[in-house]
Amino acid sequence: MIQDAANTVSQAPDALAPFKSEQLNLIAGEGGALEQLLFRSAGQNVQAVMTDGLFLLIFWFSVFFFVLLMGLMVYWVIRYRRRPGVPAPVSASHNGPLEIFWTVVPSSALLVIFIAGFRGYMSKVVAPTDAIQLNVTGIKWDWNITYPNGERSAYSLPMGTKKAVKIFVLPEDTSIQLLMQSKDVIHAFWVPDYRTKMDLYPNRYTTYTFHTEKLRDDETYRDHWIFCAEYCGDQHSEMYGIFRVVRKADYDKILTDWSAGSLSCEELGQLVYKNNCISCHTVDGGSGIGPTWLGAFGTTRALEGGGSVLIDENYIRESILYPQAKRAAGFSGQNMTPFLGVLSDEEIAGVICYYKSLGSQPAGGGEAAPAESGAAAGGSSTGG
Amino acid sequence: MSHSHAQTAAYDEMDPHGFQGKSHGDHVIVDWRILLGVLLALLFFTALTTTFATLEQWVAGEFAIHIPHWVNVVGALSIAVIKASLVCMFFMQLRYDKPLNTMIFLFCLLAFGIFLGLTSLDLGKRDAIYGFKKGTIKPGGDAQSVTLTGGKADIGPRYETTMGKSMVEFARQRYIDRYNAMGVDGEAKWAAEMAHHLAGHKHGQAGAELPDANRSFSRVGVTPHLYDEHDPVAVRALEHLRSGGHGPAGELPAGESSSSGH
Amino acid sequence: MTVMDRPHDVMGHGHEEGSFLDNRGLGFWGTIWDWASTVDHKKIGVMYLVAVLTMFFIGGVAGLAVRLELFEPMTVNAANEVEGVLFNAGKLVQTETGEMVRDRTLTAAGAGNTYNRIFTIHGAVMVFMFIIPSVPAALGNFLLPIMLGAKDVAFPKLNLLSWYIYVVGSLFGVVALIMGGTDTGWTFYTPYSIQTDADYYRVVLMVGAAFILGFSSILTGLNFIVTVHKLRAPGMGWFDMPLFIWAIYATSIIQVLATPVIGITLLLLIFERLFRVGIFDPSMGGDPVLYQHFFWFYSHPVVYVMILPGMGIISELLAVHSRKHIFGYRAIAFSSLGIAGVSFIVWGHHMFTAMGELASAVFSALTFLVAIPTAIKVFNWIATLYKGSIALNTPMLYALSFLFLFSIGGLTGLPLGALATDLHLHDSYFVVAHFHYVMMGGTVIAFIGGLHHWWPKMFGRMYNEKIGMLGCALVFIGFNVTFFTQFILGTQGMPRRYASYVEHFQLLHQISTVGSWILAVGFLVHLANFLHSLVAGPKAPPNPWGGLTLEWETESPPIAHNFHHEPLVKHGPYDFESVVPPHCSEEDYPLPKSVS
Amino acid sequence: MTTIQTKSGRKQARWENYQHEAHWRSAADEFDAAKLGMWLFLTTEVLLFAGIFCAYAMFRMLYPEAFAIGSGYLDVKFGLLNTVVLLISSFTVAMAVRCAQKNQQFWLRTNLYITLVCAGLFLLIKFLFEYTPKWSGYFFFLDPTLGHYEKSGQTALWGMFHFVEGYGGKRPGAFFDYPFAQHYAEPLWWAVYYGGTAIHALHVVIGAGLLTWVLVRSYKGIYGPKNYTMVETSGLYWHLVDLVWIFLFPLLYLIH
Repeated sequence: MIQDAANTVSQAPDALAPFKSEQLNLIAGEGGALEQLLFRSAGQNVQAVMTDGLFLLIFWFSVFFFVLLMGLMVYWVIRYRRRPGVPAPVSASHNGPLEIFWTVVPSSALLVIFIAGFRGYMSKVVAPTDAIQLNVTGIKWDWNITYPNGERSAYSLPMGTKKAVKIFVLPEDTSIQLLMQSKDVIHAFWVPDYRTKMDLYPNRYTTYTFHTEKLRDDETYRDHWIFCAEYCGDQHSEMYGIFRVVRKADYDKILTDWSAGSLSCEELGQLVYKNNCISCHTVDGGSGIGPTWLGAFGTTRALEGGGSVLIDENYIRESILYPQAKRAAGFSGQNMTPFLGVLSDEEIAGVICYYKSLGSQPAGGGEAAPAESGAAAGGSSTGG
Repeated sequence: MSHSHAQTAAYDEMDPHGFQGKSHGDHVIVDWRILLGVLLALLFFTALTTTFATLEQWVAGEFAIHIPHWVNVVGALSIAVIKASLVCMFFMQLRYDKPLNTMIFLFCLLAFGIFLGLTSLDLGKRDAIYGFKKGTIKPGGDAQSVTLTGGKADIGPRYETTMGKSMVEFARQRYIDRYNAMGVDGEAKWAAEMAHHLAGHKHGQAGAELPDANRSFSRVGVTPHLYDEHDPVAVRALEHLRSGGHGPAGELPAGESSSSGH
Repeated sequence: MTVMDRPHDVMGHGHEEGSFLDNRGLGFWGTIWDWASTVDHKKIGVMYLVAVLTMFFIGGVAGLAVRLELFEPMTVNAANEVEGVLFNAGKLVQTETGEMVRDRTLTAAGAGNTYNRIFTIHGAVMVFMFIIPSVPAALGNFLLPIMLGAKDVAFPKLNLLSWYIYVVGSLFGVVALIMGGTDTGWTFYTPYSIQTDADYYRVVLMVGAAFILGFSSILTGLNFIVTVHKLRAPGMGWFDMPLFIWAIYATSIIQVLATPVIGITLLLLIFERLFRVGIFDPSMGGDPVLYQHFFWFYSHPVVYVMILPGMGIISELLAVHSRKHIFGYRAIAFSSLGIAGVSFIVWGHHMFTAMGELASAVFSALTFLVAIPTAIKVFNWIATLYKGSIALNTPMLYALSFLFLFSIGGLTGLPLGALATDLHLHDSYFVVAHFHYVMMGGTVIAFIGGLHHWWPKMFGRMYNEKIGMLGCALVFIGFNVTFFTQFILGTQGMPRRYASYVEHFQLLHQISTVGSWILAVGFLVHLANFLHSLVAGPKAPPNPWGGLTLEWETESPPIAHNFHHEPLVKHGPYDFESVVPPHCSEEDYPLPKSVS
Repeated sequence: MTTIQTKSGRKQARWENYQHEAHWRSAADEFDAAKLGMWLFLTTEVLLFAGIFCAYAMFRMLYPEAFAIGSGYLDVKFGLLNTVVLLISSFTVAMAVRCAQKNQQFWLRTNLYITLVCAGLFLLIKFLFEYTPKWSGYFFFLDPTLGHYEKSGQTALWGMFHFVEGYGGKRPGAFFDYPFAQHYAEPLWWAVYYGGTAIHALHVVIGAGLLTWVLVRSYKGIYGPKNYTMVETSGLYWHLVDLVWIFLFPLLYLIH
């Protein structure tokens, strides 16, 4: 069962209210000036510390060589600048031992970098046996995470005009293993604060691991951004998520709370809408990537390639599970992600309740509205 | 890489590459008997490799002997390499040609080898740490079937969804539906035909009993804890796995997908 | 350069000829036809130059647009407006009621759709249509035969054909752009590139463009290899070749060996797009990572197709303008071949987040091998400056900029090759900054520097040195402001290909965008300078820089057959200590006392 | 046509009067360069096919059963026949080069004709006996394997093609429509099969085109001991087509 703070005002005075806060507690300003500049904050967990250490090692190694080379370059350019009538002094055209020296010595440093990199990598891909396994699913353009107890919920906070950014809670000081798959195209799950990312594929599972940090005494939670790092289309840049690290006791309470809560059919549908559908479908009659839901139920929809269909429960269910089966006219460029295996039957039923609740009378232009609103954009040539 | 550089010892200013030293006669005219001999050898090796492969399959099937699959692969490919070398050396005259051309060709084969080797290092060893990284989640998943006719609005083929089925199942379903529409029991018709096929009265030529050689490569399955219980396809695949999913390739699990067990 | 006079009739040289730019009294259309049907490598080189600079302009405008969007991400509505104007917002379709409305293919709810198309244009145009052919096809075509002392490349007609293929390929790309662009990114990763846009012809056109351009690249490379093998002037052994030739030679090897793989990859992708054959489509059992292997097997070596010719140019520029024998000639020559060789075994470092652990480890280890020949080159270049006679003019300033920027580009490759750090930095702005430092700070800077260096030779006119140096300074400053900030953005966690971002990245993005404006002004200054030079520049002497390679032997611009007499090479390309440059006096170019 | 009048009045075959292009130092140089260029081009062709071979290898590794079953659908007879046809054509091309070198104009043309016939035969076998039945289920009436199947009675093209129910539909990817497939990756096998053989067939067509051009020009007496560059380089291309088939044949038909 799914419960969401933003939608359920009916809850009694809530011990868990702080964790639904829209106030992000992003970590910043830890560590030295260089670390703050480079990473906004020094690494807080073991993976980040290993990565930062290696990065700074490479950084100072690079700075050394760069300053050396550029220093020599600038000095020689000034020292040996051309003077009319003065020839360049004779010098050796090559020097075997010197060339071997500057080949071998930096190369051995590369070996060190490789080994350190490999060690850090292993800490990110091999999980300890006691790691909590979270199932991560990437769909265009959102993250879903299923917890070990079967809950897949998230708190969310509104962001920008439309998106609700999901908040996934994690216990502090715990190893987490992410088991990831995509439902459509390639995504990549990046948590910059933990310095890890891995691609998600639609045909197989990928995985990585990290260990969450310990909270400071004065914090109740700490937030980390999740970004999609593999280009996945239109709203790739809005495919956010937030990891909210809480104390272990709070984590257990929140998970229990999720499984205990209950929502009406319609509320559930609205929540599913906010978490999955809002990227493409509006509920206010406005234009979107897909048709608006407002007032659509019970109407007849023109289909791509001719024909039409009555929008009823069966059609909605079919369109969620197999969106390409009957495509609305005027949306030929968009392939909706099939939600087969993403939403449970209960959730689909919720969506249908919510869809129905949005009324059956077209508010604006009826079912043809999306196609018309596209005409607002100018130009006259054809696209195909 | 320089054939001409090697000649700098006897450097001639007027003819730095030593062209004048060579006449047109430098290019070998290959004796026709050699060419014919090579052709006969090639035909012989072709016969050999075909016989070998057929015989191997027959022996494995007839006597139920497990022949490791590499025998088949190595046999066929090594004969192919011999044939290719013959063509290169005599028909393409690399044997009589400047070594540079041979080197170029070998470099190209090296690049090919690197390409193949390092790609298979990834795709073949995804399961180096976790076995489940190799499995396939939802084979054939939301494939789109193409219909060649129809589609007046757009030029080109139109796609219809396979409703979560793989292409293979979708094709089977279309067959069944076609017969159902004709008033015949499609399922029964399909089952009968399939049995007919597998019994050797085949329309295609897949044997009823594929030799063990075909199955000597065992796949790493998907570990159960990965399945998210909301995924019906995954759940079915899991059940299939638990019921001994490494069954013969000829059996499709009932339901939507043949999944990852193979 | 010393040339032994030889009887005219030996090679058919020697009759009086004018500059290759003379139109010989042909009228306007005659001149056009003369150029369109020419097999003269110099004219083809100039035509390539015009074509790639046009593409650089298109790609550059797209790049500026990308930066502009990131200065202050557009609102959704504004993005839709822009999209309507730029991309015509899809085709007209007929509704059931019979009225024509605009298909909503391109009207998106996010700002991303416009942005995605623009960065795809930027990437695809810059990579396939500008950088890959820039140095080899434009400067290489012009210079390679002259530097070798040949009359033309080995297969002149093939050379013209490859130019036409290039133009056709580029037109495909431009048509795709006019029809609305594609939003796949220049890498065309599956399954996104299979699924996006129901109107799939655009993607097919763009992929087809890259496919066709590949043939142009292959034919040019093939031509150059044969030319180097068979058409070196008498007396020119392998180690008497200018290092630019070595670099082009190594480049050509990569082009010939790697490009066919992208050919088959893109062909399969086109099949995939049109017919859904399934090889790269996971829903059919295909494997998207296989596509990435196919793609990077070409696209990593092609990174060296981009940078190696730039390195060749820098070797020439540093030697000539510091009047010094290049330090460690053989080391530089062999490191070019070494880079070409190693380039084929490191492609996996583009896919550390996609591959299995074993392959990742192996590829990471192999990746560091690239650093070795690259470092050797940089050390040798710096050592060349030692005890030189260094003239600070525009080409030399560009060469020094190259050393500065390429060093940063190279060194920032280290954390991307190391596995642990790459898992953080992969697909972030750090990568963007890194490859811009290498591709732009390396290749483009070398290209512009080389253009200044050989401009007098190509067109017979000098450019204004002061304006050139001003332009160089603007480009250098603008470049660093634009891209150094992106390193920090990357380490801080800014993913690439984002149309918008979370708040705390905005300051750095804005600095970067301002830098891009400075950069654009710098390039415009150069453009103006070059145009002015063409119209009113003073006539260039045959050897303005005191170079020793064969192109300075002939006139500026060269005559139609390059040389009056077939040159006979008597000294190395960098013997500045013992040879007075051709067409130069010893007063201007004094030799060290110990020799003269 | 095949001769030209020299100043001295002696008739001379065109090849005798061959002049190399101006930027070469000698005809020998030009010949070497052409051959070198062709070999470089052949490497690109090999690496083009490398993509197909690599896809084959990877998917065979991932789906061994599908590829075993898929290979079983192919008829070794036709593969064998095509191999023999191509080998013979390769031999005749090598002979054609030899004839050009020895100025045996008649045999040069004869060998080229045989090669072209073989090329046509190869394509015919491929399209009539392999592609068409597998794609659509229609068998050519001369197909020796037609007797094994029950004809449905449906025919096409004036009775030249007979339809067999449940045989066709063996197509790549989204076109797949074969109801009796046993493994979900079979469409992928067909993608590799059609991809590999179709691109190879395209090369057969290109090679045949080159050889036709050589044949036409040979009637003008252009080729002879002093000038057989085109014969040799086109021949090299044709051998490459053969070379690729030498590997495609066992990979597709024999390895199971």
